[in-house]
Amino acid sequence: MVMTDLLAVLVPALPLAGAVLLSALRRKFSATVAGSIATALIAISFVATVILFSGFDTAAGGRTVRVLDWLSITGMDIPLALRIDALSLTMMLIVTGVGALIHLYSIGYMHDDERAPTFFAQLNLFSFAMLMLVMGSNFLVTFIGWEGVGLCSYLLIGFWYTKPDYNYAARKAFVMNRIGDVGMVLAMALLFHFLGTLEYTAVMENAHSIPAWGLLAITLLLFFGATGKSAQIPLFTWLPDAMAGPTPVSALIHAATMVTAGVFLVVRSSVLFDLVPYTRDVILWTGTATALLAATIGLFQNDIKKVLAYSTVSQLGYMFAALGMGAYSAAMFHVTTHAFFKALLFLAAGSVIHALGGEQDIRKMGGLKGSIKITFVTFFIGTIAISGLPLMSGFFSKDLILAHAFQHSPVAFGLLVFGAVLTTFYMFRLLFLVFYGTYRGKAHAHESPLTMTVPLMVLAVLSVVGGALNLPHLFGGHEPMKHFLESAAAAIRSEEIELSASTEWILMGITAVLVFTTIAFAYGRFVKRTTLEGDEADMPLLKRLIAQRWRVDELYAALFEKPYGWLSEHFHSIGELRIMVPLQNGVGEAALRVGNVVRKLQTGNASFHLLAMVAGIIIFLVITLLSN
Amino acid sequence: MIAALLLLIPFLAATLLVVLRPTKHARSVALISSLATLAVVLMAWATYAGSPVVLADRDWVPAWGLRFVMGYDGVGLLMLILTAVVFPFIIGTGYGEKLQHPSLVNALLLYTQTFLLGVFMAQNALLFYIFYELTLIPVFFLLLYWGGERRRAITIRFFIYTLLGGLSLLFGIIYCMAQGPTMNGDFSALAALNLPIGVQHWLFWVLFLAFAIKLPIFPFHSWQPDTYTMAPMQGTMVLAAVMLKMGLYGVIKLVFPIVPDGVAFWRETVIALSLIGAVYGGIIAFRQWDLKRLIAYSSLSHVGLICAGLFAWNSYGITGSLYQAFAHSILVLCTLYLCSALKERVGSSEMGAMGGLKVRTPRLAALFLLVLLNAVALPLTQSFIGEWLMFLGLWQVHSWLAVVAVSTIVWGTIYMLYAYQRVMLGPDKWQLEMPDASNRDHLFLVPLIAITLILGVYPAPILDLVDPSVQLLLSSLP
Amino acid sequence: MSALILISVLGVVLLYLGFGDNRKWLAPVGILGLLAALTMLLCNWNVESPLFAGMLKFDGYAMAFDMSLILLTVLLFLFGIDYYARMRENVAEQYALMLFSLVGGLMLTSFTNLLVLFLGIEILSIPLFILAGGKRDSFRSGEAAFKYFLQGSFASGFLLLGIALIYGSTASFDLATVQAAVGTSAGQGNMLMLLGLFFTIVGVSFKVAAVPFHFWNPDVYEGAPTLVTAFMSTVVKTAAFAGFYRLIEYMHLPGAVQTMLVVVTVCTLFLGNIVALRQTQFKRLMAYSSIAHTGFLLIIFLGISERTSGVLYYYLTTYSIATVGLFVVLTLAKRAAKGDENIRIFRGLFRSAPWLAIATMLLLLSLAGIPLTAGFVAKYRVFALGIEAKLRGRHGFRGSDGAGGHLLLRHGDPGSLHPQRARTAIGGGARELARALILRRGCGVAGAAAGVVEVGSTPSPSAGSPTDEVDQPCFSASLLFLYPYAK
Amino acid sequence: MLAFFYLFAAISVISALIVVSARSPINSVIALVVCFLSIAGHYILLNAQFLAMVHIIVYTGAIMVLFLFVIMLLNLNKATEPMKTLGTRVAAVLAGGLFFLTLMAAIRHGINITPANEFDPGVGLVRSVGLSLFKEFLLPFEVSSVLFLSAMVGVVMLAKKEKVVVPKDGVEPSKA
Amino acid sequence: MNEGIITAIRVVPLEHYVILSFLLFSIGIAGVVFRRNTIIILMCLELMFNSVNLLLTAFSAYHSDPRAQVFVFFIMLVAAAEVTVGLAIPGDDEAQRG
Repeated sequence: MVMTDLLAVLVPALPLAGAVLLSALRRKFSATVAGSIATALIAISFVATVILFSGFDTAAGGRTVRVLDWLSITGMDIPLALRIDALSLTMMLIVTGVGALIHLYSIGYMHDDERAPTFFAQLNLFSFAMLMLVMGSNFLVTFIGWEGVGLCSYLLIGFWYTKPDYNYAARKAFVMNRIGDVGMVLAMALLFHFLGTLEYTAVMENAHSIPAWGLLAITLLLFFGATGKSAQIPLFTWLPDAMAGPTPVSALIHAATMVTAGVFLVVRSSVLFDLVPYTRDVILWTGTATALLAATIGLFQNDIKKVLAYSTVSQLGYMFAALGMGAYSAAMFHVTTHAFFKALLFLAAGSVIHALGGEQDIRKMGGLKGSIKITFVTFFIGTIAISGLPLMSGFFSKDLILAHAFQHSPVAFGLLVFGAVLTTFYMFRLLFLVFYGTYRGKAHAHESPLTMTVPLMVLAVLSVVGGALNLPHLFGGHEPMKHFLESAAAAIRSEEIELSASTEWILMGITAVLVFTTIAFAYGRFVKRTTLEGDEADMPLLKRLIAQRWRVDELYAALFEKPYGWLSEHFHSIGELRIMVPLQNGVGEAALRVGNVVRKLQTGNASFHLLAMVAGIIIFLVITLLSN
Repeated sequence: MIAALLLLIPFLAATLLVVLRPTKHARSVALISSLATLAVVLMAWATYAGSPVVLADRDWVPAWGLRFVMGYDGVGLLMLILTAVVFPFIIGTGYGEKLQHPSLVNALLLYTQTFLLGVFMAQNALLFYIFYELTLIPVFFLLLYWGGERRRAITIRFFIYTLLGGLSLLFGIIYCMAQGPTMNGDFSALAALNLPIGVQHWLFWVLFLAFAIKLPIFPFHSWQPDTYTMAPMQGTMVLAAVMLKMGLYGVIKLVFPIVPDGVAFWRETVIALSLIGAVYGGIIAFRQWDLKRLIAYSSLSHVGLICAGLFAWNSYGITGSLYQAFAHSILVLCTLYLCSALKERVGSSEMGAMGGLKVRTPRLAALFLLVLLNAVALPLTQSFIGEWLMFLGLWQVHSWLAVVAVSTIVWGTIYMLYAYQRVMLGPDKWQLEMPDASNRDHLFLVPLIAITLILGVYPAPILDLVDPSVQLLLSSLP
Repeated sequence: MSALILISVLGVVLLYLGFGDNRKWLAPVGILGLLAALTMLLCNWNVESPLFAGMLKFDGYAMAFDMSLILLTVLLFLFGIDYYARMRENVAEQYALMLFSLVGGLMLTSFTNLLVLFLGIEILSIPLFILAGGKRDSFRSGEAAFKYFLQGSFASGFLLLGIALIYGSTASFDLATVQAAVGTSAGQGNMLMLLGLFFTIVGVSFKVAAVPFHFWNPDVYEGAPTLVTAFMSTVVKTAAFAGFYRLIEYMHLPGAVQTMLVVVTVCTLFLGNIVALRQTQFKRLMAYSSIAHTGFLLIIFLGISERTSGVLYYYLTTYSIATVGLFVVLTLAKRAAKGDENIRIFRGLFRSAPWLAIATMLLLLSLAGIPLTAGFVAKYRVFALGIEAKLRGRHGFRGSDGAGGHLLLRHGDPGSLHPQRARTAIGGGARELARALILRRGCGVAGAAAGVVEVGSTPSPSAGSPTDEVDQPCFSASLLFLYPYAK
Repeated sequence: MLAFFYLFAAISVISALIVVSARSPINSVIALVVCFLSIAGHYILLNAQFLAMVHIIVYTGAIMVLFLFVIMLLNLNKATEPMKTLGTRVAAVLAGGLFFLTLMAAIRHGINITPANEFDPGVGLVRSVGLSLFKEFLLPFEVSSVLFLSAMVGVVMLAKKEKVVVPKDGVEPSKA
Repeated sequence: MNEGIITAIRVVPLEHYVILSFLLFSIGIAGVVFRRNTIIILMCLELMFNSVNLLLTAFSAYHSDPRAQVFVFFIMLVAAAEVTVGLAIPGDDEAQRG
């Protein structure tokens, strides 16, 4: 047993050691040396995770490894402890696995950047934070990872700090995360207030003792925190801007790991969410709305990474919709498959940008099919996976969600199917505009080095094979992942699809047909005629609105940023200078003014003094007589 | 013995400095004395066994039964540690600053330290008051002769404003002493007074006014920004890092025991006021162009939160606010040191004159970032633990107040990141030639950041120190 | 009693000395005479017998105050040596008049008959009318003297009316019978008695410069020569307060008069402190500060009990020592600044005469009542008395007292310790002058300051009448004071 | 008897008013003399014969003569000196009137003082006043000599012409 | 003759004397404030002193106690001294130099 504890602690410790080492000696290392150290460390922790995973038997449930008793005063005992159970292992596998691939990829990508060691240090720090988030045995340790991840995303988005708008994007991401974290802290405070502990196991056991309003408040606040981290409706505008960071960052943080933290949190506290159906409906409809909104925006974006970013937001919408329906294992399955193909797509896009020397606008690409073959093939596989073509990993995870949707509420099913159509359309638009037709740019494309293409290939394989993880009955599988996760979250047991086999086949048939027709339509529109978007001015109203991202950024700026600046300005000018300061030395001024008035009383001439004296005497005499 | 030692070392060193006036190694003498004090305090901490310690108990004025009592309990010891830890760093900044008569500056600093140690060890209300007033005098001269522009007007206003508060405190103390059988003002005797409810209601404000001005709380804070901006770097450090905590200590030692019903009655109002201060300070800090003024407003915001936590009046709230007080001192030291380092390099503490310094001074930027972690109260830093406990404490008082309190972490993030960006990030605007972080900067900042992180990960030593006395305090209240 | 006679004779002796050109012998003879009077006073220290036909009663109270008055006069004579160094003629008269005025003061501290009270006030004031008019070169001092005379005699008119009415209702001038009569139910109800008390208090509070009657204070303090102002603000004020206290000590004042006293106290404290903030002229500043201190002393009158005479004595002594010290410093600074009396002249004092400046600061702190000085202890004990008397009305002026306290610091202190402006008004002249004077006078002032500080750090119990006040350290301070002067 | 009292009272009040309101100082001095004589009359009515005599000698004899001397010597009489502004004059009258009215209000319920039981007619005579003056009030009598001495010294000092001070140390002649 | 005079005290009630002296005192006050010429002011002061003398004499007769009359004697004494000083003080220089 001691060995597994040691391994468990080793997994997060290695990236942390890497981060400290690399940042301390960043002057000493060259880019590749630093990159290889970082990748090696994350790879070892991946191996450790695999060992843990193999040695883990679902029957025994989870293990809590108590590292340090962190906060222990009377009435409160919150240790720094890690928890190894099915859910955390799954996430650990994704984080370390995909993480290692992305580290490997970024060696090539960041090869000619002189601050590469700092980059790798921050990447490792991110992995540490993500692992703490995932492996935390109580809400507060998760919160350490939660904020740590926010910090690292701030650092990495603003990595090229000399560009002011990159800094703005980084700051925006961090502030939005912090707004989400307010929800988290309040939820944790409420939980502690009711139960006196934040340990997951303890919370899950006596969750029923929390009064109804408490449960409602906690779950809503937790969801609000999750939206901050996973870029759902209210707090999602930071993700597209986060593309300012280097592409591996987008791949690792804004596709595979960090953004799925929200989903992980909801699944981790699924018992709470199970007790409050109202919150689940809220999650369902927010997820669906986000999915549709992001999908529509993705249609007309011209930046390759922006399209993928909105597609991530949309896919997260799907995951939250699944959570809303109570399909926790389906959501986790989609998280896994999404991690594979979305990381693949981002890395491929990175490779395209790398090939074209930093060009990101798809209107200046095209016809790259011939020149960068491996990137094209892997990008193609990623596209068909995300669109959910039959037998691909996307197909299994998305259709599982659609099946649950159909069973849960047909309206949601319809919307989600429409979302799937849109996804297919903008993904194939991207594919055709970048790789088909004639090349519209100036640079000479050359294939990326092996360190970049190997991860692409691995991820491509995973995207294809990913579906096997949770093969449904229809295809002869017995949903291994669902049963594996049941040991971690009891609520997953009640997650069943009672549809008859025939209805499932029909559903799959419908989606497949729709997907193929959109592909054909996209083919006609982009390969035959390569129609490109003109500038927004002369677009029809609806199309311009969508192209300008439903003007959500401008809305937020008008609603929050400008008023906040105005408030701060006026608090200072009016609040401080005109109210507080005069108020404060008013005491002194008042004394001086009164002093002046009384001083005037002190005129020079004698007779006035006498008169004043007599007046004083008379007044005092009256006072004395009256009070007698 | 410890009390005598603690009071004598800085006092003698200061008088030595005043008499001999060594210009060359004035700072080293002061440094040695502050380190010696630190050693004594650490020894006291090592031998502290949880129960209150009485160091000296002699007759001062037998006719009134006034006794000269010195000693400390958990809270007192924490404050002593805070003062002892903070002062070597304050004197250390002296090496950077080029002030006239360095011997006088350091002498005044050491006098302040003596009186501060006196305040934290006094167990008698009148003794507390005398030390409380005495700390003002050296700071008064420090600000008056080494301050920035408009120092005369600002210092005098600050001095009179604080003295006025002190006056109401004196009146309160005398009133309480006159109530008791004998005129002795020991804290225990005053605690056992249980005055009638009606009296406690107005007496609360009489006692609390002095500390409200010192802390400062929202309506009484207007002296703070000007004074902090105008004061010399070391002056602001003393004011912000330690003098402020006197207010906190005073509330715990004087206000809570003497007027418990008054506190119960006024609790919500004070929490509301301090939270207004917290939010108000946070929002104003966002638009400030002078780094030092930004630090002043951020300090106002932090202290607002601390005071709210304190008045939550339950074990989490008070422990949290004390812990946060320690964290805030370290934070203020780091930020002020950074501000002085930047001022040294850029010539003025206006953020407009900075911008894109990361290109020129990456190490300094890294240090600034690490300090920023504590400022923004990220988990695994000291401030997070303090704030988490305070949020819990506030939640038990009033849920909506807790929501406002938690919102302060957002305002904090906004102005700190904005400041970091305006100073460090962005293109290298002014192309100024400047050295990167010297090893003196490292010698100053790295230990402090280490303290923040260590106490963030392993807070037990401080929490075990504070917790028993807080429980004791709470058990004695209704 | 013998002291009274001795001092009057001393006055006459000084007059005769004035004839020859032996001006330099005046002060020493005066001081010796005063010391002789002091010793005579001390030798029959505990003889409690009323010495002379019921008119004067040298009890402990009187003894203590007489000692304080005599010592203060000695202090002023020492100060006078230097002050009158330049003046040619009628120096002897100045000294003599001061002694005669002192005689009036001694009467006031020990009267048991209302007539002696009236005569004491008159003997105290008339020489002052003349001394105030002493500086004949400036028009102001003449005008100030006339103003003082006018209001003085006007007030003694009221005093007489009061005494007459009291006599009317009690058929006797003896203090003891009057005090007893006031206490009895008949006395309370009797309107004449009430009016009598009212007008007497009006008459006496004019001398003490309580509010409605304070108008003469600033102009006279400014107009009169500095030595006379010092004399007025210390000896005269102490004597007046001694008389006032003795008058109403055992009297159970009827409610109406009590309220009148409260109102007077509140107004005095309030006005004294507030107006002082604005003053830039040193002597006027001292005038308003003395009015503020009158306010404080009146607080004692509100809560009279057997212990309060000690507090009154203690407060008056500390106040007087500090004021004398300050006036000495003013003269030094004034002479260096060519006669300019604005408080600006203190700026830069620190640079030219550091010890003098420190002494001044200590004195100022004592006046303001900052801890560790005698002033603080005095104010503290007044406070304690005030609270014990459970007086609600006091919150108001406690605040104003704060302002008052700071006024001195605000004006006096930074001015004198301002290194930057060393080169202004005081300039070169001050340096060599100050150094020359420092040895003879400066340490005198330092002595006073030390006395003040030493007293402050060991607060004395307030129990008992002035007699046991006397043997506590503050007197050793003033003795310490004498030593440096005996150059 | 009562008639005498009212006569003297009327004379003294009217003359007092004349003193205050007279245009030229001479008239007011004469009015004051008349007033003092009427008061002397009152003393006689009250059988205070010693006082009456002393009053006439001291007041009318010494002080009024002194006033006349001052007026004549320094010829203050010639111009009717300018009156104060109307405002102060009205205020002065008001002050005096109010004062009187308040006192009247105070004693409107009469003065309840118990008279001495046995009534000794010889009170005001020289014998009894002299006896008590030199037996009981000896100290004030002696001390008032100090009063007179200081008054005389002071007056001489004030009235003497200033002598120019011979400069000793080069400082320009400064009057004392 | 002297019986006649002695009886005056019994005939003339004390209130009259009090009222008379108050009246004279008020006139004195009005006079002091009313006039600007120092001489007149001094004269009014004398008037005030005299009104008090009158009051005291009345009381002494009423209480048949000689001490009050001695007091009056001293008042006259003091008043004399004051007048001389008052005249000597160079208060109104214009008057003298004029």
